[in-house]
Amino acid sequence: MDVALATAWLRAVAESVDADADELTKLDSAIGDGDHGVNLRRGFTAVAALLDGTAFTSVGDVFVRAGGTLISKVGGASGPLYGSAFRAVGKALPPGPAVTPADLVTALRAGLDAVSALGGAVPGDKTIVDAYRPAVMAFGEAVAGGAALPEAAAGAARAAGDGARATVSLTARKGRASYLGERSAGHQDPGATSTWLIFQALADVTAP
Amino acid sequence: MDVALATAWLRAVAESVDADADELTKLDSAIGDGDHGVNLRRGFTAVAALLDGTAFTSVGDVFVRAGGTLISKVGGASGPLYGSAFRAVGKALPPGPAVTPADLVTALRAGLDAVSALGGAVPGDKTIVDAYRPAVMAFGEAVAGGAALPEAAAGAARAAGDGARATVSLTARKGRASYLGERSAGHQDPGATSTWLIFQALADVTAP
Amino acid sequence: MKKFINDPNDVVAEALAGLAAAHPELRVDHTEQYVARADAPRSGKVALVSGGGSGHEPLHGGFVGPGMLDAACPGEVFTSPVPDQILAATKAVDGGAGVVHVVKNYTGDVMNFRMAAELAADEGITVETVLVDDDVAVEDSTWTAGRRGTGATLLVEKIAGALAEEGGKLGEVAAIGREVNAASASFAYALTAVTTPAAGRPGFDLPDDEIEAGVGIHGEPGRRREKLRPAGELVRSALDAILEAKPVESGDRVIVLVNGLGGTPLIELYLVYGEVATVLAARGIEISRRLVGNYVTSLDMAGLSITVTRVTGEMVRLFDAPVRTPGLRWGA
Amino acid sequence: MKKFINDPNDVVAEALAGLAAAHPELRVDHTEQYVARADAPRSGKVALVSGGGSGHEPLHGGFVGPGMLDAACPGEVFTSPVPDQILAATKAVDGGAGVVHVVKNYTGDVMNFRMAAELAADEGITVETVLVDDDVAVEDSTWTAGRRGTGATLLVEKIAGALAEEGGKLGEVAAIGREVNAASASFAYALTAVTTPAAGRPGFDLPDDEIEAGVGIHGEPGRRREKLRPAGELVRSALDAILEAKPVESGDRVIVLVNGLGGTPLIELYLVYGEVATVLAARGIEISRRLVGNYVTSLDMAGLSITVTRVTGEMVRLFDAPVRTPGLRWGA
Ligand SMILES: Nc1ncnc2c1ncn2[C@@H]1O[C@H](COP(=O)(O)OP(=O)(O)O)[C@@H](O)[C@H]1O
Ligand SMILES: Nc1ncnc2c1ncn2[C@@H]1O[C@H](COP(=O)(O)OP(=O)(O)O)[C@@H](O)[C@H]1O
Ligand SMILES: [Mg+2]
Ligand SMILES: [Mg+2]
Ligand SMILES: [Mg+2]
Ligand SMILES: [Mg+2]
Repeated sequence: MDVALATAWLRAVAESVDADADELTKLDSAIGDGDHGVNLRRGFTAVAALLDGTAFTSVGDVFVRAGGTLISKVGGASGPLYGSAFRAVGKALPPGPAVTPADLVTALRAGLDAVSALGGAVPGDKTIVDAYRPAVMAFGEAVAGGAALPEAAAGAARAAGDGARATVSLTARKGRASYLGERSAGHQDPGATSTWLIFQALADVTAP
Repeated sequence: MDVALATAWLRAVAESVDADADELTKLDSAIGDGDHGVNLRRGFTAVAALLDGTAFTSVGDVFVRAGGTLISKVGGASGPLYGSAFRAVGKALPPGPAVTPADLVTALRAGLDAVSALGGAVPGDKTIVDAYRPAVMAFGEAVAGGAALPEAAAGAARAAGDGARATVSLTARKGRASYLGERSAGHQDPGATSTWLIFQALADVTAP
Repeated sequence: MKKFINDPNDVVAEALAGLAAAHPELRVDHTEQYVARADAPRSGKVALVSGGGSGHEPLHGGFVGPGMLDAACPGEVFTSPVPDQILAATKAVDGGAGVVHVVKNYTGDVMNFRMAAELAADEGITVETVLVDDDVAVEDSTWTAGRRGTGATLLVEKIAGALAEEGGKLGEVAAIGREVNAASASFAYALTAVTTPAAGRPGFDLPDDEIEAGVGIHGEPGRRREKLRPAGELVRSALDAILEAKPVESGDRVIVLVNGLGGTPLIELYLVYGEVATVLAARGIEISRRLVGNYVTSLDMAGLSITVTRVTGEMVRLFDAPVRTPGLRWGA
Repeated sequence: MKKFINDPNDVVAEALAGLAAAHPELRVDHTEQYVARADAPRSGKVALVSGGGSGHEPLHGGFVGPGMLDAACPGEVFTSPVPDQILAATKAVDGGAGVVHVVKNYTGDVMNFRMAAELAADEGITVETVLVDDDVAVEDSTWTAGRRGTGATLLVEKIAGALAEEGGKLGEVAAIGREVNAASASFAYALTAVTTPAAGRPGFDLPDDEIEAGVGIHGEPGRRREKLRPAGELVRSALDAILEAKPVESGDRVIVLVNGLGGTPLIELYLVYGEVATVLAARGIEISRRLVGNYVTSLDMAGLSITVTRVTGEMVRLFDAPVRTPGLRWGA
């Protein structure tokens, strides 16, 4: 993955978050406060603006700066979580204009660790983690099995989608949805859904 | 009309106002503040309680005390207007346990004068006056023509009903409905409607 | 209808019980149904009495206290109080210097207060009446009952109340109240209809993209129905009506009230105040003081009114004077 | 959706512009998006900074001023502020004696304030955080994000703010804030769902005879849906939950807050306060002070919360201390 691909990914995320903002907000209205779509649209619009105005020489920098922008612009729970994740991803990458799929595996894991450390959620809590973790695992296994980036990314997107859909039956134990107790079951988690969008965007921009 | 008939009339008004309170309130919601039915129900319930607890020896007293009760209990525009009307009716009657239809003509006219003096409304302003005035006129003409009370009362009720229905097309120039300007047209005036109920109650209790 | 009530018939009495429990500095007479300063009557002080239908809270009960009203008479919801109540309150707070009745211009209020004033006169109490009729959405003509009293009531009560508190004479207190009213103009919009406890359903239907322009505070429909427009446009229209009815020149000073009707959140009221400030600044009008909040309400109606009062230095001084009531408090 | 707004994206910024225009005694930084006392920083004074999503007005911006907050950071509607904002506000009001962050316990608020506190520490500012989590509708367990911060926030800000104003040290100010929170319990009902400007439609559908019990202030559904019941019954259920979670004994003294969520009229809040007073009196609990009004709101949501705080004499003294903010004012 080079700087161009990294920025293409983030731009694709911005587009898909914009297109699906209403859907995300609807999910968040059911078990949260109805702002997840607006939050991410605001954040990734700012990320896109950042990319327009900056020339990057390092892939890691792209993610570090994007993460910082998310922290500065999103607010809520998802802002610090996604922001810290992207910052951790960026920091875990070796310096330079291109990184290998194996570098990305390590970096995505660092992102997952950041989310877990900051939010304290474990699998099954009905959060971002429930899409992010299977995506990272699928991505890592694919790369370990010799897959190229497009294939690994497609597998990660599928795993994230499965993880997001599987949140429907879960009872939330972290974040706002946990206030609803049992009533949170039966609804798909908005954060897990946006995580799926993020990995789907990677699959889309790498697809041959 | 003796004391028994006077109290029977007011009780009949109380019953019919109670039965039609929702209808009156609905009319008042359209062009006023939606309290006319509740106002009159509160007032005439208190009048009925007064009648239960008092032994009257004079017809005039019945109306004077009923009017005072309305003033004390109703509030709004209709309280002082109906209260003053009944007080004026009572005061205009000769003392004693029974009065003639001719006495009633004079007294009802005094009631109308009280409403006009207090509220300043003229015919066509879409108010109580638009039902009260034709009723008094019909009553007076019938009595002048030699009609007995039942017949005169029936004519007054018909005239009040015609008058109330005719308020539909009028644009209000007095009371709350006047704030709506042209938009008050197309709705029947709640106060004219309750005046109709009052005269209808007289017709009902005198009907042979 | 969903409301935090028990029996719709008991709403006013039970809310008064709560008011009494919450405010030991007020004396609530539950039999005569009025709210008075606990320290009334104050000998030699001109007393201010107001009242009107319930459902406009904090008006009037919430404005009883030092620097404002001596007593308030709450009627049933949206129904003016009865003469007995007003008379009882008037007698209870009369300190021998006369009583000012602040009356919003509605047929019912006017008649009931007039009757009470006559009864009070019979008992030797001098009453002056200040009629408030600031709502410029209503044409003031022989074809209407005249303009309604709305937001300006608060300013009349505050400013006249301050003059009474500092020892103003009956005529002076009534006079400044009338001046404030004469210098005031208001205009209101409603986004939703009101639901009274007694009616149990909204007074009218309003489609999801329409509003009522020129409404009063009793849930009645307005002068006309309009399409919803951006707040900035609504403010400009309202100010056009207000400044046409009661001209304010560049260089004049005003007090502005952006008043919520009950169901509109503060964030919208502040946004609207920002628009008002911008328009008035462009016209060279100086906003000396302002209030933004829910003061003269219409139960749960979503909507707001804008009041502009052209003020003298004396009015501003009296506006600034200490006031200590449940609904308005400063300097004490 | 019918609201007095222009573009839904500009609501917070435009409302802040209105707040700034209305309150010259506040300084609004429109770039960093915070509201501060105009006289901040005050050298040697512990500063209080709070913040959270917009839509809860007057919380928090309306509680900035002498005796309460030094600064407030409004996020987007129902969205916690970002660390940059909080850091900027913290730096702007730090008078060298440390800064207390009053943070409502929501995942987003907690994380954003924590990040800001770390950044502030990097710049040599000592920050103590007071976490408010009074909403007993939420179980406080490892199975939830913990109890939400709701009505008690007002009391924490008032009482800790008063101690800071009179010279309390950082540790003392934070300690009393935590004590107030620990002594507070709240429970809320919603009659309607909230409509955020961004979503444009109500967050959930609620039939005309049902309510949500145990709601927070962000328009989320509550713990359970119930049939509407008379106010007296709702109050008893809420107080059962409150007094079970934080026991108050006969003879104890409390401050009570009956808080409207935005769309509920004052007449209902007072009626409910009357019910609360009756229940507590029957239990031998003395209500030392009380507030009845819209303080911690949820945009246009019809609903209310009840907060009971068991107080010490010191807390009452600090509650009574002068405060001068747009949303709460006495003694000044
Ligand atoms: N502790 C946590 N760990 C991981 N993800 C979380 C946590 N808390 C919340 N989330 C995620 O954040 C999403 C909500 O984000 P958003 O709506 O933007 O923030 P907020 O809840 O503050 O309104 C939830 O759907 C959930 O996936
Ligand atoms: N000036 C007036 N003269 C005669 N009748 C009037 C006048 N003003 C109002 N009314 C009558 O009063 C009725 C409304 O009564 P009500 O609803 O009880 O009082 P309010 O208007 O104070 O709520 C109107 O329908 C009208 O018929
Ligand atoms: Mg959310
Ligand atoms: Mg009426
Ligand atoms: Mg009425
Ligand atoms: Mg949020």
